[in-house]
Amino acid sequence: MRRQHTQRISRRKVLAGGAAGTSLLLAGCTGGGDGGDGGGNGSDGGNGSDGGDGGDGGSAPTLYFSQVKGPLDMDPVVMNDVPSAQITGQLFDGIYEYTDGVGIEPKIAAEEPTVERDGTRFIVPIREDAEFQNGDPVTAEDVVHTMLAPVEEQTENAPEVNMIDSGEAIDEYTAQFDLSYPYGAFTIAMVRSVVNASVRQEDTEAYNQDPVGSGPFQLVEWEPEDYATVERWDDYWDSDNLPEIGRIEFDPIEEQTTRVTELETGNVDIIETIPPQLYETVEGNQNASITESPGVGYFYLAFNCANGPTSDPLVREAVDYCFSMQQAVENFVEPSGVRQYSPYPSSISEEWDFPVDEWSNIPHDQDIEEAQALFDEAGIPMDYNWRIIVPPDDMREQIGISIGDGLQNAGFENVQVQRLDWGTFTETYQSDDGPNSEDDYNMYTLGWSGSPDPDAFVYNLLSQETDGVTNGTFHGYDEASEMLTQARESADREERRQLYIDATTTLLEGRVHLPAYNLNNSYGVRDVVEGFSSHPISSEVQVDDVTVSR
Amino acid sequence: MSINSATSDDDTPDGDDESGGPDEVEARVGLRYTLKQVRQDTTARIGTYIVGLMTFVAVFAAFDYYILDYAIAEAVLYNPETDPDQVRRLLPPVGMENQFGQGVLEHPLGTDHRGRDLLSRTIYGTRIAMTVGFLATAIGLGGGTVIGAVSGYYGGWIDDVLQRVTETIYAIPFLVLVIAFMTAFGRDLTFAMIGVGITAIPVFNRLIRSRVVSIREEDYVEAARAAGVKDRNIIFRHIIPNSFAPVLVQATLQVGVSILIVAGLSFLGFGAQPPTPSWGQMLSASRGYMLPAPTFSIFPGIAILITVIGFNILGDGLQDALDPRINN
Amino acid sequence: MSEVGPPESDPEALLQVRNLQKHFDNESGLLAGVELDDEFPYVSRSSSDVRAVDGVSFDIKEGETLGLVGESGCGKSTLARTVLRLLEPTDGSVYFQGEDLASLSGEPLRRMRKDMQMIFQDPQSSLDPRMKVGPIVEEPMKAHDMLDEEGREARAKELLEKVGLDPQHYNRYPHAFSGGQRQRVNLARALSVNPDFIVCDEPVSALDVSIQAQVLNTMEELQEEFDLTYLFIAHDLSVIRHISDRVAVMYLGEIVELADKEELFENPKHPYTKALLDAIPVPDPRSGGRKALLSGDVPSPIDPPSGCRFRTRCPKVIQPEAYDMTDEAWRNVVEFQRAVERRAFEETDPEALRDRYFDEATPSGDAETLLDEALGHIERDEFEDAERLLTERFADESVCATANPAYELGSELGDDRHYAACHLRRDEAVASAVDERSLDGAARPGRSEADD
Amino acid sequence: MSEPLLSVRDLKTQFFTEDGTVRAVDGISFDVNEGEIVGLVGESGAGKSVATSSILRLVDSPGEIVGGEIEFKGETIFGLEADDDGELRPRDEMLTEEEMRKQIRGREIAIIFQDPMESLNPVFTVGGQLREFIEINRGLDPDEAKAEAIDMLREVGIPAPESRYDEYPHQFSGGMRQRVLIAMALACQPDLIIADEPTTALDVTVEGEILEMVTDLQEKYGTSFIWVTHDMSVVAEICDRVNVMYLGEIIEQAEVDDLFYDTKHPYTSALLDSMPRPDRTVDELRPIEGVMPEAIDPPSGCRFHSRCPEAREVCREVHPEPRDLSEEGEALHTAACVKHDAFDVGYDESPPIDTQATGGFSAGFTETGGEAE
Amino acid sequence: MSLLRYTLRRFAQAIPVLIGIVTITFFLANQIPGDPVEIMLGPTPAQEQVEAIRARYGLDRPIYVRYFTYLSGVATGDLGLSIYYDRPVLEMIMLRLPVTLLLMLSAFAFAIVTAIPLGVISAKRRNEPADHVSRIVSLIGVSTPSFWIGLVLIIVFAFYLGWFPARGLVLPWANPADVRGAATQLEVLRQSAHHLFLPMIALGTLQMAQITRIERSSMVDSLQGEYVKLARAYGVPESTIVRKHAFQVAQLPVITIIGLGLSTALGGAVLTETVFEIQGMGRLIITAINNQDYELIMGTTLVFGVVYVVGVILTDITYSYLDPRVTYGED
Repeated sequence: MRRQHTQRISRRKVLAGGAAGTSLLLAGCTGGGDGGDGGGNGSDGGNGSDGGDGGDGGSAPTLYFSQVKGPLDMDPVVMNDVPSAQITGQLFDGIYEYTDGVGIEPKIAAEEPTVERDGTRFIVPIREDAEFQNGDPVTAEDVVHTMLAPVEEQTENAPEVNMIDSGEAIDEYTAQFDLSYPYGAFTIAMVRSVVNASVRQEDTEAYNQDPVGSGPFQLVEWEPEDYATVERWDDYWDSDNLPEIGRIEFDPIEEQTTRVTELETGNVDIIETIPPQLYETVEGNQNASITESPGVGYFYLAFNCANGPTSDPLVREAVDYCFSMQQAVENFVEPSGVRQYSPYPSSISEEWDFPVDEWSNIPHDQDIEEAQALFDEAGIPMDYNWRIIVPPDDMREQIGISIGDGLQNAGFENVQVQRLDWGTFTETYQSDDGPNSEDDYNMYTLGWSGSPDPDAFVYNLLSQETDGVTNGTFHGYDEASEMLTQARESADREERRQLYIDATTTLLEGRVHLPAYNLNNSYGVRDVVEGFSSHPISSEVQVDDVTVSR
Repeated sequence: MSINSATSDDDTPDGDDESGGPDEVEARVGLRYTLKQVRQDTTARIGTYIVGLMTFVAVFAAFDYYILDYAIAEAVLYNPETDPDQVRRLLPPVGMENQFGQGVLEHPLGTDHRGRDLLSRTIYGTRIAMTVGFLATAIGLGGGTVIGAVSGYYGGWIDDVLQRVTETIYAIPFLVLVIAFMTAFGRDLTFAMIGVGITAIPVFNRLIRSRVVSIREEDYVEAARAAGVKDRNIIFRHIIPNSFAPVLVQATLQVGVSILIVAGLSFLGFGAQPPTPSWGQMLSASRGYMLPAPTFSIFPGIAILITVIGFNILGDGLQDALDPRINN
Repeated sequence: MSEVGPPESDPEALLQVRNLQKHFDNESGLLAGVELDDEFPYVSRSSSDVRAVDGVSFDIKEGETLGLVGESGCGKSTLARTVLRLLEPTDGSVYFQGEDLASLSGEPLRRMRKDMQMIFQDPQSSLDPRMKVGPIVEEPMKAHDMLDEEGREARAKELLEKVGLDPQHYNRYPHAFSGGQRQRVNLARALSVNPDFIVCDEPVSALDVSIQAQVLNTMEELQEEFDLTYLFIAHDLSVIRHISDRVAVMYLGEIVELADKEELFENPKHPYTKALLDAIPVPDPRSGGRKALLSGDVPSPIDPPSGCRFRTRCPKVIQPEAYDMTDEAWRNVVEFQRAVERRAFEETDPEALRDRYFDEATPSGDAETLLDEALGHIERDEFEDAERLLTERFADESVCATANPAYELGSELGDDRHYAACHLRRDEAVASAVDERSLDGAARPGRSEADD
Repeated sequence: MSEPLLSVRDLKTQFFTEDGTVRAVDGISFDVNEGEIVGLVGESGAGKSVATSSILRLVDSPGEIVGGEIEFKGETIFGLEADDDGELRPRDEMLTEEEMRKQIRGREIAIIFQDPMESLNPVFTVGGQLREFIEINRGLDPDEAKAEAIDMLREVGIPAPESRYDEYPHQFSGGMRQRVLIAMALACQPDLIIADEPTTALDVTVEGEILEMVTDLQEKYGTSFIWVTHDMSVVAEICDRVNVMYLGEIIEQAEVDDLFYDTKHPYTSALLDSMPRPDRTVDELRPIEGVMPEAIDPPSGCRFHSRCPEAREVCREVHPEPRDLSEEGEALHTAACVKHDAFDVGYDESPPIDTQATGGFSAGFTETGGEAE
Repeated sequence: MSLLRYTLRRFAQAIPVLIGIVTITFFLANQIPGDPVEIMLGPTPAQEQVEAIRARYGLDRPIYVRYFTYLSGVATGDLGLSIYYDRPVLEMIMLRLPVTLLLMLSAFAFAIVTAIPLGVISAKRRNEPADHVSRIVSLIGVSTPSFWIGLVLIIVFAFYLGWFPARGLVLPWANPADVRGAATQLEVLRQSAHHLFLPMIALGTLQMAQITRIERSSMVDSLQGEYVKLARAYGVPESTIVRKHAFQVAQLPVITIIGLGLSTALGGAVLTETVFEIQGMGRLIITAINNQDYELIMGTTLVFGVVYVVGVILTDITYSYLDPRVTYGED
């Protein structure tokens, strides 16, 4: 339980899901039950870079935190995955950070940005007391470098900030950014960890190994795709928010059963992501409990709208009739997640007041006869070879299999649900010029997590501009796609809202996607830990209020 | 008891041992002899029963799948119920209870995470395991026989080259080799089978080559050469038939080994892809459910165990039955 | 010397073996011969050929039995297999019916095999346990396309009867037979293609005495009936004496003596033959036991002694010309030298050793000086130096070490010439082929046959 | 004559196999006196080796000594008595297994096996093995035992025994290994050494050396020997008295000279006649017809009757026990053949059996054996 | 020939095999579908970026050039750069190799320590209850998938009983400061043993079973040896015969089996490391494959081969050390 409801300032960092590959990493978070995918992690052995020089956790307790996967990078500029973000969030402070919800509050910035020139210029005042762990003050130069470096260096997360046209430090504590077009969600884009520009530029590669942040923790040692240990920086500039715990050891446990077992045995204090079938096990553990909140994510079935039978909307509707998404989600996702009817997670839908009820009426209930009728009408031969590709993740695979079952029930003989490893999967659905032939895939299941702005979801997944990048539907709803671009470039929230509603309705009715579910960010927490709760953003691990009593 | 014990400890290939009934006029080698010995050896008999049962189950499952009952295959591969509302996931075996409900008679071993009947899937898995085991062994046996026989009989540089190559294949731990092979060519069951078969080639090559080399030195082969019998006839009439027993033993054991390796591969995600119910894949899928529904991972494991035990005891039994020393 | 080939030999002979050599490469494998040394150049290639058969020549006349006798490891079996071209000779020729088998291979060689067959030592392993007796006997006929199927079966049955088996056992497997009977099956198989020549490699040594006699008798009967020529190999001189017409004695890859049976047994000219004959026990408690015994081990065929190969064990090594010792003193020197080589004593005191080895006869002159030197080494516990000194100055100086012996002698019993590879016979020789100083162990021609 | 060192009476050793009971040794009796070399001669399958293992009670399963008495220096190595129920059980004075091991094996009776290649443990040094046996059987401490071992190696003619002490068996030639085995037997200073075909695997020249050595050492130590062999020449050369075995039985027993020059049993004479001679050319060998029948189901009556050139009908029916046939004042000479008058079972009246018909090839088959199926 | 020279020669003989391994892995890795550069840069990289990367990793050159470059690199100890991690392959492997070796060694230690007594007892008490038990145990051992044993062990000993951790490994030589709950090196060792226990059993069971089987049959043979008969005939106590005379000869085939078992065990390590989430070579190769990291795939496969070859040579040397009949001069 949190002792203080309002924590004035906290370090928050989101991994805004803008780039290709995010979905790939997301898969790790959702804890697929397969044994073979993903990278390795797990050993306590070996030696990482020895990052901490100062830092003194003293006798303050250590928190053992089990991630789903190990971190890859420690440089926020290049970092593009959740496990890394969970750790760098402790090492760095953001320009802006999330509250304990999806709200945003300044951290390195002194206050909200000033918006000028029809939403294309953002002026950000910087606090003057912030300091890096090496003693350097945090300046506007650092903030500007933080925002510009991804594009300059063409990092994987560059799309998160590629709307910036130019940026400069007006004075030591004021940064100014000019955008190529009005971008409504720019404040969210500024939820970025501030890097030390001079140190980083001196040796960019070393910075990724041995970063210098301004956050409350210092990196002691880490090994890519493996563990990381951070230690409290007792000289933290924001001493009011100095955490109570002295040290956090992040350790990845990929296998969900093992994770729960380790929580059970007390080898770790907090585990990330409880799969549905293990809820009861964790709940049955007298020494642990679950904290969860709906994530900012979206899982869906996508059709190949360019080739094959599914280019016909009738067929897509028929597929919808074939099976019950509702049932599938209940069976395979709950209680780890909830049914979702639109591309927007509930936190966004609520904040933007989207017509969720209306959208929830679009999907059909299962009706095999209707489906058969529609297939007949579209003239699909019963020996057609359906190919549904799914990533190596149990839930999405099961959604895919449910559809496969539905198609079989509708009378198709050749239905193939193919679980591909990530590399092959992304390669298949991202084919640059649309699927070369219909045989590549008819449908795929995938998920997305992003920043709490509608743009992060629909633009990436449904705009024609992202065809073959993050959008594998190659749909022909040009108008809706155009609306998504307009909404992206507008600074007017009401205008954006209407555009999103219209475009989304068109696309849902055209059944480009069949929205499926959203996952809860769930954590199993042992009772020795107090003050930890789940955050909608999966990469947010907020530990300021956490206490450990052993 | 033959008369001259001076030569009796000479280890002729198929055990011309000292004991043995005088009435027995048939050869102490060959298939008929083997079967007779197996009948007399308890362990070998148990092994035969297990392997026979598993083969029957496998054939039956296959037969059923292709001809008789499409619905069963459907139940194995897809949801048992057309109505998803009635899916009963992770049910325990009949007579037991877990958090998902109580075991029911229709699913004697319970259901998996998608509500599919574990018994049918396990049975279907038998078919995959047996097919893969036999075919992989056949590939290894075929390749190994050709290479081993050629290399052993001709010797010289042919032998050198072939042996260096198989030695190299053997030098890469076979699971690693198969994984690399499958990564290169394909991750499905077919390539798992081929890969495992390839890794078995050196095993048989080694065995057959050493048999050939030793039989080649046998007096009766030399006698045949001295009599002017053609090489080809020597290989086919003397060498290969006389290598029968150890190869049979090795092949039997190798089926079990192949089943184990393929299960391991499937477990790692190399091999049968869902929804194909191979045992390894089932075990892999069950990992996440081991705590709430341990039986899900118990049964495929037991199926593997029993099948491989079957081949192992059959192999041991064959070895005992065909080994003159123990047979005494 | 290189006079090999038929011109000088008996043109009537069925088989003429000329300077036959078979060396085995001791190691196999790609890098097997490469050795790493501790010193530069670190890597060397060693050749460690085993000279199993090293320059053997003899003839076998039609219808006769040539017995070949020697201790185990002397190269008898290798010689048998090389003669039959089952092994490829390293050098030399084997003329059989005018064709040089050594130069044949493949199909022509295979066809030649119709006329020459082999019987093996082990009656058990020489029959394929998977085949019935009938097909075993028929196999050679089949290989040489003799007769049709029925004809072959009839002949097989006939042969089974001939060798003393019941033709009804045509359908039995070898394991149902006893050792002696299996050897009979072997005989039947060998005879099936009507060969002229049969090599018998210790055909009775695996059999009990009572059975041996049965088989030997059968072999003799068959020889008569089918006009066979045998090369009969055995280590048992009794068997050889019984069955052979002429006998060759082999030692360490070479034939040391070859003569008519009676001549050889009654009038042996080579010390090795003598030693061998003396060593045979006689089944008679009144015979007085064995006469003399050979000591020492057979040297390694990888690096055989120079000159006469028997000289390291020979009780009659010839005194080097450089010395002038009494025979007794020379014997003592040899004995002492061998004792040192074998480290047969612990004693280091020169006087004690003198007493022990040179009690009755001490060498004089140069030899004495050398001996003193050697004893001095031993006193200082420098056995190796002593050994080297004695070997170099005494053993290696003997004519036995410096020249390969090869002498033709007149025969006392029988008409044939008598070949003996011993320098003691140089004075009696009617012909010799001694190549002085040809110490490389290469071609030592054997001129074993008289041309009458 | 004083008490014999070893006395074997009616010893029976059988092997219980699936195919039936093999009566490998079927009631043999013989003595060994002090300082004597007693030969045990016979063809393979005669039961010689089983007889010797029985003396040390080292018959491996499924073999078992089922009857008879073995006395050694007054100790009962084997002896049965009937208990109240008529069941046979070991007599009380019969040595226990532990006593056999501690008192008899090695210490009192040592053995030399036939195969010098296999009898030495390949992974231990020759000296180590020798020393161990000396330690066990003579109670010496390791250093003394080693000195003794080296002495013994020198005694049996192994050159440079100090350095060869530390070598392994494979570094020894066959003859040398056999010398080591002999050294082992002698080093334990037993009263009796059983030599089980010790020279069969060796070349004649080596055999000669070894026999000569054994004769010398036997004289020096006065040890008694049981010399098992199939080779009549060896028997002639080394033995004082000889027992001839055929199919599990001793059919003739005599002093060596008597055996060769006053042969009483047709088998013995047939054996001697069938051998080629090295000292003269024999034109015609006279082999024994047929092969030795299976011990699992021996022929009725006299076991040799199926191959005996002198067999008569009576031989088929009467099983002769060995009887002393020696004349007054001569050494003991027993034989088990009814042709001798001492048996008086009507041999002379009995019609001859044509052994050629049953002998020859067909008797060679082992089909007479009854497989229990 | 001395042991040292024998060893050197065995290693020299292994060189062609190692070249063979490099060749096989190189061509297999190049057969892998998919573009590693794409994996690295995402689906829409700039062309010049792609080319830069290709040039950096040498992917722009023809395959045979790359092969010989790789081969010469391997010869000088350079296994290339991991495309995915952008780190030298060798460095990554050296980090993981000790973990796998530790696992392997402990598994074999477990196997040998349990199997030898089992096998000996089994052979000594042939066809008695103890023999039946040991034979059944070893039969089950050779028939059970190691990963399944691992899963069951985790459930029973980690989840339900809580005796052992379910994952990870602590290197015994790790700095106590880096190991949780360990203040001294001794505690590190304890932790290490604690972590090692379950994976060791999972990986070692198959070896244990195989060694038990061979130990049994080898002992049975050895106990029937002539030298055992001789020892009995010389009054050597039965216990000494079993422990010394029969035992030492019987170990020779066992050593051979251990050598052959290395291959199985290395494969098993991949599975065991996956089940227990141990960061060793096995997981590294799976990661490399999933990332289509050519250089890393080749490097790890090669090192697996090297470990096996070295292991086999070591067993050969042990064999030649234990068996005096093996002369160092010949094979």
